[in-house]
Amino acid sequence: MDQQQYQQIEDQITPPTPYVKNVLKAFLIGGLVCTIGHAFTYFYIIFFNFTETTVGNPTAATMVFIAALLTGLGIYRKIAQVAGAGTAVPVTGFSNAVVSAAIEGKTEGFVLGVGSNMFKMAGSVILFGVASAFFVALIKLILVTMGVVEW
Amino acid sequence: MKKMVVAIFLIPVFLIGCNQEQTIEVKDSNEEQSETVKEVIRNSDEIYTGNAIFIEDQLLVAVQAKPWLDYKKRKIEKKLQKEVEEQFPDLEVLVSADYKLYWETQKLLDEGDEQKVSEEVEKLKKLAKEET
Amino acid sequence: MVILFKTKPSILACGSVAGPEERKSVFYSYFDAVVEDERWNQKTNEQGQAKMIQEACEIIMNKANLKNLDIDFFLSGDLVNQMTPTNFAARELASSFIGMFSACATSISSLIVASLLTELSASEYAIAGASSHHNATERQFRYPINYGGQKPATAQWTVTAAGYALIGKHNPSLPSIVAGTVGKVIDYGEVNPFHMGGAMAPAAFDTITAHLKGRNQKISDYDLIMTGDLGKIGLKILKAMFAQTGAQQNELDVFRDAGAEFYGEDEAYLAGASGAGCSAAVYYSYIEQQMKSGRYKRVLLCATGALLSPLSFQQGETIPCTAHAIEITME
Amino acid sequence: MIFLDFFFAFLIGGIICVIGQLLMDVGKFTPGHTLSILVVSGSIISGLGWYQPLIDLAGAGATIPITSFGNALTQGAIAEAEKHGWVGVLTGMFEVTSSGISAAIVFGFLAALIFKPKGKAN
Repeated sequence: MDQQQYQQIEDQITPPTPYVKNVLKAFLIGGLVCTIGHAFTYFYIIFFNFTETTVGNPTAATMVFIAALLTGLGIYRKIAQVAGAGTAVPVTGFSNAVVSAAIEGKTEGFVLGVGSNMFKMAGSVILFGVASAFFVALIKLILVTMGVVEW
Repeated sequence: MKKMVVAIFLIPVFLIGCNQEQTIEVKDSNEEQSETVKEVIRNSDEIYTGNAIFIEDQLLVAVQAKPWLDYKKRKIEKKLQKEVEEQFPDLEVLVSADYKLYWETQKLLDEGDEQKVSEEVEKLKKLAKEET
Repeated sequence: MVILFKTKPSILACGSVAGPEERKSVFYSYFDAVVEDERWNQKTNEQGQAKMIQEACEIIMNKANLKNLDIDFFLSGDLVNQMTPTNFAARELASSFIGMFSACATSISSLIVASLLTELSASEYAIAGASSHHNATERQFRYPINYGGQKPATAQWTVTAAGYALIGKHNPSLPSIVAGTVGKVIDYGEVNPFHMGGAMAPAAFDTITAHLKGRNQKISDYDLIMTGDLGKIGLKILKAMFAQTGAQQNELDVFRDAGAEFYGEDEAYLAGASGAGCSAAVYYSYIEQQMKSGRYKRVLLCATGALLSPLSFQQGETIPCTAHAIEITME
Repeated sequence: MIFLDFFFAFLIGGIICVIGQLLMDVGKFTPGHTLSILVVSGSIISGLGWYQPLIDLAGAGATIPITSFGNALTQGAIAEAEKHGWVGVLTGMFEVTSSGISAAIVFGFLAALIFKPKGKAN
């Protein structure tokens, strides 16, 4: 049996990715996570001195905290199995990546384990966030200097 | 689950469909000023509610744009700022579409103590300038 | 490729130990010991795994009435960095030790080597087997335990378990090893690390076919052909491969897979169990006991292993796989 | 009206997650690749000046998804570049902050103090 024949058998038997179901679940749960976040923005605006411009930070921090707690309790992983991108894309997913790696590294101590493991998965997000911010700002500066666009 | 999804999408369509009246409230002793500022706000179709506070030489206008037009609320804010400034060249005007200012001005409408209102308006102006 | 063991070394005793999660296994009642704490009350998962291996070996020695020094060879492996849990367990065991790595096929490759040593009379008592630890292995090969990644239906759950067998001279009243096949490394280009069954099925097919050909046997000569950890989907693929080469339905019924059956129908484990400890714990508990009781007279155990590393996967390599088979009879 | 506000948070947040799911399922990207792509997209959209309107429309629906991380960093860098020119592009990198990251670091550290990973399927 050659590779091509095998590929056929494998494709036939392997259950297909449930695209529609996955997308729907990601939409509903991802939307729900953002709606919960939105409730926190109202909470911080009404009860604290935050405006719509400044409320982003405390909201994100709160969501990160909740996700850290759920990660530690092992609940986040179970929700994520259903939600897929619905829990990976929100900032809670970033928190989950950092916290789960940190907990995992504990047996190697706080410096070699927790410290250096923490960004094992989230590190690429930080790299590409900072690098793309740099290049976008640079391109914008060049375009402004050339007079193509305004600030 | 499908029914729930459909419902979630239908309610907003329904809400957008029935356009409610604008509610604009003003805190001022001067009837003429009140009417003028109401008129200016009413001319902006994008706004569904607003509060205006006159205190000493200050005018604080806090408005809320219709949610589906929120994406351009910074432009709405700027446009209204210009229009209000034209009507009240002697006053120090601040127009904001921020919910925080709308919420706080709502509470100020019934506040009797002038001193307190003045302090609060100062505080809100400072808050509105913060960026992070 | 096929090795015949003329002296028919026997499996004198078996020891299997499993973790707390494995209470849900359908093979649970066959295990010798199950522990409450997944770290075996040790500080780290890796130490826990070493403890688990030691415990399995101690069970064997107790059953056979042997002491540490009676064991001539210890042949074993696991999936964690350079097999440190096994190495540390071997340090405590103090017998001659060869660490073996065929990923999840180590349960059989170690048995083949132990049988060879016995055949050569180089060993009187040899312990062979393998182990895996869920937390230690998942962390090594995939993501941290609490990381929320969505696993597809083809993904498998690494078991926490160890299975070991004591190999010695032929004893007619015990299951005996008559032949073994050392598999080639087969790579059909699968790249998805969450579809091990699909990657390993061709290796199992190749080894089983080679064994049958070398021994001049048919599938129906066996009461049971049990693969290691192909999982539910991998087993279906393997059966489809044999069906395409002309096997009948009653012949296909001879095939079973330890990984596919390990957790029963519980969907939380997706396609089933995996890990070196999965096949080892099932072979060296359930299968041994079933043979002793006379239910099976001739079985072919074929453990499969995916020879990938986190590094090879990240570098975009395909997943090479192997499978080793051993034929056990009961007189 | 407040219901509509929440609806937009749900809608936009949900759509961004759907894009992520499609990248993973159809594009066969790993979660790491998917999130990196989203962050870079957020940064580019921010550079075009379209991210702020999205936040104004959807609130947390736009600030909670990881794309907002790219936006926050880019806005910081652009603001510095506007103030200090060429030097600003570089110093902007040190000025920008994201509460999400600092919070994740702190809570990650605290969680490591408290919790231990447990491998249970259900």
